[in-house]
Amino acid sequence: MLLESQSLIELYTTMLTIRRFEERVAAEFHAGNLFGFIHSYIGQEAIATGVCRHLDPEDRIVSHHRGHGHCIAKGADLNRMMAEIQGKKTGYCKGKGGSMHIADFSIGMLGADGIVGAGLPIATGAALAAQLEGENRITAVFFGDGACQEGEFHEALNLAAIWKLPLLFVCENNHYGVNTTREYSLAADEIVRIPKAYHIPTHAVHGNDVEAVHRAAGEAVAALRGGDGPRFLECETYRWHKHFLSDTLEDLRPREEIESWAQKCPIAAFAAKLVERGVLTQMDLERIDSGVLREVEEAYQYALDSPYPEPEDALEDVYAP
Amino acid sequence: MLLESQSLIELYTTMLTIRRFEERVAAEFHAGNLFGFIHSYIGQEAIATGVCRHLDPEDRIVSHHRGHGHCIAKGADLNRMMAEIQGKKTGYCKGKGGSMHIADFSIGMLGADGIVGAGLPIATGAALAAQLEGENRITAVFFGDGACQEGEFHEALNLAAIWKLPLLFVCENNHYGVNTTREYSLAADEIVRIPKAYHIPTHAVHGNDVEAVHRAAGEAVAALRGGDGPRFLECETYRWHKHFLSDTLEDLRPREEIESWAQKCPIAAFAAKLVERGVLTQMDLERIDSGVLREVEEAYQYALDSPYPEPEDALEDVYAP
Amino acid sequence: MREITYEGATQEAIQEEFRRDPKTVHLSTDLYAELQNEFGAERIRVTPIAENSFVGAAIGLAGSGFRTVVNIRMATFGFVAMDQMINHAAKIHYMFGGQAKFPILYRMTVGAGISAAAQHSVSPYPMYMNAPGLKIILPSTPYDAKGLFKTALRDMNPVVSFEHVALGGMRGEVPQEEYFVPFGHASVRREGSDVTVVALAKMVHEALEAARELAEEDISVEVIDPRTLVPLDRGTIFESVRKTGRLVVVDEACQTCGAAAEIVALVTSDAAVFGRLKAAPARVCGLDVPIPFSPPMEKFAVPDKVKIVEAVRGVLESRSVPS
Amino acid sequence: MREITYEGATQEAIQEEFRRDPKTVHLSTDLYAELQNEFGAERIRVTPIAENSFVGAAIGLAGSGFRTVVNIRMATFGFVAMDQMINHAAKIHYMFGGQAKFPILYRMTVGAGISAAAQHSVSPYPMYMNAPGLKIILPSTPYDAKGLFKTALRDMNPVVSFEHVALGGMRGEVPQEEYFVPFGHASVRREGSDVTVVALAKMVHEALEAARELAEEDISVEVIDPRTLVPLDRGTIFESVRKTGRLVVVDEACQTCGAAAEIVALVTSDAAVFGRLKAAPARVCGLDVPIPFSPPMEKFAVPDKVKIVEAVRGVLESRSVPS
Ligand SMILES: Cc1ncc(C[n+]2csc(CCOP(=O)(O)OP(=O)(O)O)c2C)c(N)n1
Ligand SMILES: Cc1ncc(C[n+]2csc(CCOP(=O)(O)OP(=O)(O)O)c2C)c(N)n1
Ligand SMILES: [Mg+2]
Ligand SMILES: [Mg+2]
Repeated sequence: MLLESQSLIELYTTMLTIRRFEERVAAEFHAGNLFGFIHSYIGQEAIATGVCRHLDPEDRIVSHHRGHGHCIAKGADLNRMMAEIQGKKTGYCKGKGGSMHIADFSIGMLGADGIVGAGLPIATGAALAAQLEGENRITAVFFGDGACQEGEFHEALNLAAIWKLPLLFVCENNHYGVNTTREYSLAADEIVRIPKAYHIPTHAVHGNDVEAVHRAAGEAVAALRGGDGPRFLECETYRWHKHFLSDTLEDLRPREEIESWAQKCPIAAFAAKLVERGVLTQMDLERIDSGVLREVEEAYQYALDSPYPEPEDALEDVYAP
Repeated sequence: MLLESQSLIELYTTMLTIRRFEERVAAEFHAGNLFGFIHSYIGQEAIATGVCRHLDPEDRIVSHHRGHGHCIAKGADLNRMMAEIQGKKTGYCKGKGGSMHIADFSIGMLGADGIVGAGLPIATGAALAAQLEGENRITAVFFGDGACQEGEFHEALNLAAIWKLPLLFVCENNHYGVNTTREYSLAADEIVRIPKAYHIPTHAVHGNDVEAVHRAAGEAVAALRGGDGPRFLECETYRWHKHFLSDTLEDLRPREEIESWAQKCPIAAFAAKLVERGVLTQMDLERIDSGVLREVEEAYQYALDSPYPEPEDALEDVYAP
Repeated sequence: MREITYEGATQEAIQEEFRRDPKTVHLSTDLYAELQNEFGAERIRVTPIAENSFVGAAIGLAGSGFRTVVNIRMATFGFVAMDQMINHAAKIHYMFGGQAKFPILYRMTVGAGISAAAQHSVSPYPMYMNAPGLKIILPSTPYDAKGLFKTALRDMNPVVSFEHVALGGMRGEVPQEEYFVPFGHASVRREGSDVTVVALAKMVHEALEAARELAEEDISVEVIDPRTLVPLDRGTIFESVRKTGRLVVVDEACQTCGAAAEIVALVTSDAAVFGRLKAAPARVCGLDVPIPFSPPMEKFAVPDKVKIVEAVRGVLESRSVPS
Repeated sequence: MREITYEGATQEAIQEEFRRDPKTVHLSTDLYAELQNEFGAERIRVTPIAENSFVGAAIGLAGSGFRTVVNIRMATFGFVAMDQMINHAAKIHYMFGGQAKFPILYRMTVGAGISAAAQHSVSPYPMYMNAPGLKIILPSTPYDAKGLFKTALRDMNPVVSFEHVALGGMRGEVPQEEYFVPFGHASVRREGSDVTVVALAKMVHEALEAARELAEEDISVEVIDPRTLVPLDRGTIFESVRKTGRLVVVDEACQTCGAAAEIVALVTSDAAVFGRLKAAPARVCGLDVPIPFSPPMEKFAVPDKVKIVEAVRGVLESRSVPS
């Protein structure tokens, strides 16, 4: 399936939006203007982008602790994201969630989550809902290689497989859970060995190549909409920042490894391709970039201008009316 | 490896002891003399027997809710078992545990357990202890096909594999968890697909053939003692009784299936073989049986004659001194 | 009025609500044949033995517009699913700023008395009470079981129902007509003037027996059944204690940090009620031990009529020594 | 005396005990480089992210003669391992009739104040208190952290240590010589005669500040730090309340069914102490809400010096109305 220029440009723009958003967040964090636990998605942009491109607003996704990219790719509003990260009342969660718990149920983004592996069972429920609705909706769940070590991973695979749920498992294998390597902590040298044990069809792709992700996800999503049961996509990638933004947390990953992956930037690579293929010119790239930067700036300002919640707001939303 | 007559006779005697013990327990339960939740091991005797035959008292086992057979095969005292099942002070757990929680740490029997799948992580700890002790000890963990649906199963396989623990996984696949079939509830049509995903070597054997179990377990145990890391043994079998002894619980398994498995009695089959091979005569079989029955009778009487705990004994053993 | 069992009453509530609302799903490791016959295998599902995953699946269903009944069965198994229950079900409405609702009914059985030993005889509702975001119901009669279930099945929050194993077979009057028992409304099971006894679940029935026995000695006991623990009807309890001046709280759960501790703390830290107390309140709770298997010990570990009678006598004899 | 951090103090205790006893193992998802350098990768192990399995592995190790320190890190992650913790660690010594011992130290961090939001800011020790079989420690200073760890590492039971995130970097005096802080011995952090304030973990420090502030108004506050919740030193608390006649309990955990409820219930149901109460006791606890992310709300959700001062004034003003 060859993409038209417009689609390619949109893929590029989405990736770049994630990148610029995350860069701004990191800069503000290091300047002391943001707080809490913020897990940067930089380096992994191609995955959320390539997968979510296939999803309609009625399709649902479940994210994890490193969730900003999934939100943006699913179409979330940057203003309300930034406001949430700043702890403002205008944020997606009225300041109750922060970076780790952004959600937008109105666009089928069922939330980021701080517990490794825990999105997986929740996603089986969303996928079961999609199956019962009977309108060919699907659910995608994003999770890291670290999540594959939790029992919930196994249970969700099994549940999806026996019930033939329209659930796309998207494993973002960035080789580490904090500072521990996947090689050390998971005996399945290829993660796809595990879904295969449950007869779930798998695809392993280079997660920094947005076209490859897009292609594999496209096949998987088509199969899912056809009612074929779950699919599993493993995307090899790397995170550029420390596990979370922090001035003190140690990064124990080898320096050369970090640098070698910086050479495999999903965005720079794709930009080069688009220019080479004549889809975009260098000037187009700059125009897109300044548009994205403006959006991010606006979002940051929107958040800045927004009020903090009142202390007593803490008492609301414990129970739904 | 061909077994000498003496060993064959001992295998036979152990199986028969389990059978007669369980028959007595069931009879007394249905006569209203026993209470609580009792899960009968009848039909699965060859598994505990064939595996534990390879274990020394220093080797450890972890059992599950259907644990009487594992206790007996590991060498537990029938008197104290029966006393525990009757809730007597002379029981293994002073009447605190009952049928579902018999243990004898002095012979490396680390306990039966009422939570499906929960013995698996505990067994990884016992196996790690064995590894650290450095004396070629091993640990075996018994669990049902139902336990393979719990996340703890996956976590324990992974832990054992990455740490190369001397742990023998013994899956007693009796095709059901209560009334739900393995086919329905586990997407891995062959259970061994799952350990294989973690590169754990597997053996699938007919679990009602004690010699086959013994042979496969022997190979596995030798590898374990050699420090090769975990092994996985799947034993296909069937339970004869309802999920637990009960006058009300429904048994939804097909009648023909139950009857066809009754034809595959591990004990009758083995007895026939031994007679055929001239290891035992019909008279020997009867002599062994009456010896076993006497032991069981003595155990039951011992338990009957034992006192109940005092009510206040409930206050002891909450904390170790 | 017709009499049905407690278990039958819960089933009836589920049937009625599942008929009304097609976007309802039932999950359990056990087959509920009658429900499945009526509503089909798509909605009445047998799950693998994997509690954390199906407790979590209910959250995803809820976030996608479905209401789910999850029968976890014994409360023991709930501990396997604590991540989804506490880290998620309880918090997810709040941490997402109220943008989505999570209507789920989680069911678990609790209680000792069936020789099921330490793991299978737990009463852990106090732990769940410490996790804001969950509503908690504790029906003690068939009437309440149905009425509270009906309310739970219209509530837009995760509700956890704890049902005592000894009550499942209990028969009682249940109207044919539709009715609801609201949350946060205690039931005064018996009126009295000397001592207030707040009792939970099966202990309601033990307390009523104790009250009858004490009535023969002209001791007038008021028995209150809160019926829901979250929300808790303080008003009815406070009013009763203001009247009687004496409080005994009876609960089978382990005493430390239990619901009884909470009730005593609420009562005593209310200045007005505190001022009316004629004696130190008493707790009659499960001992702080795992439940032992053998009947003499098991019986000793949980409260019963005899212990309640003793405690009521105790608070009547003791006098507050004004300082 | 030399000063070291709270975190450093816990590490020192582990080092000393690991030197003494080679049959000790350390499990955590994180690498503890200093420990691993000294004791080797066989004993200081990095685990996969699979809490239930390594919390359970510690039980198997214990049953095989090893002592394990399990650093679960944030208490949030403890919910993932609740099956092994509650169904097993807490009960296994008891249900096997005491035949084996299970020496394990489980560590978790608790508390709000670092903008970590609902899941990562929990203080669930009350839930664990409801599960007999676990000992529970709550060190509030470097001195106690080391001393309680030393005791925990000789204890033959599962001990759960809850450590407040805000205290890890706190510096304080820790002797060079070996010492132990026994379980079940509260520390009277400040003597006083008007009001007894029992405070837990980080709240000890807030309570001390409140006491200093109130001292300027000639209000004399006694501050008690129980240090261990199971066992709990009732004696010291009772004695203090008998003296002051007034009780305020301060805890960051959610109020309902919390440790504060238990302490209030213990105090008020002791007839002798009850008789000496001059006012209704008060609880100053975390609100019954998940912890919100944004600082204004987060700060509001947990107690602080100001709220303690208010509560102390409250119990001084209110008078028991003798009936
Ligand atoms: C149950 C649980 N255990 C531990 C943690 C702490 N933790 C947060 S993220 C993380 C690593 C997760 O690795 P992975 O799933 O590969 O995602 P990545 O961070 O690499 O994107 C850990 C251990 C947690 N949040 N939840
Ligand atoms: C965590 C948990 N969930 C549910 C149960 C109830 N239960 C007890 S045994 C059992 C079936 C177990 O099946 P399997 O592991 O195959 O063992 P089998 O009974 O067939 O020997 C179930 C569901 C339990 N004890 N623990
Ligand atoms: Mg990773
Ligand atoms: Mg089975």
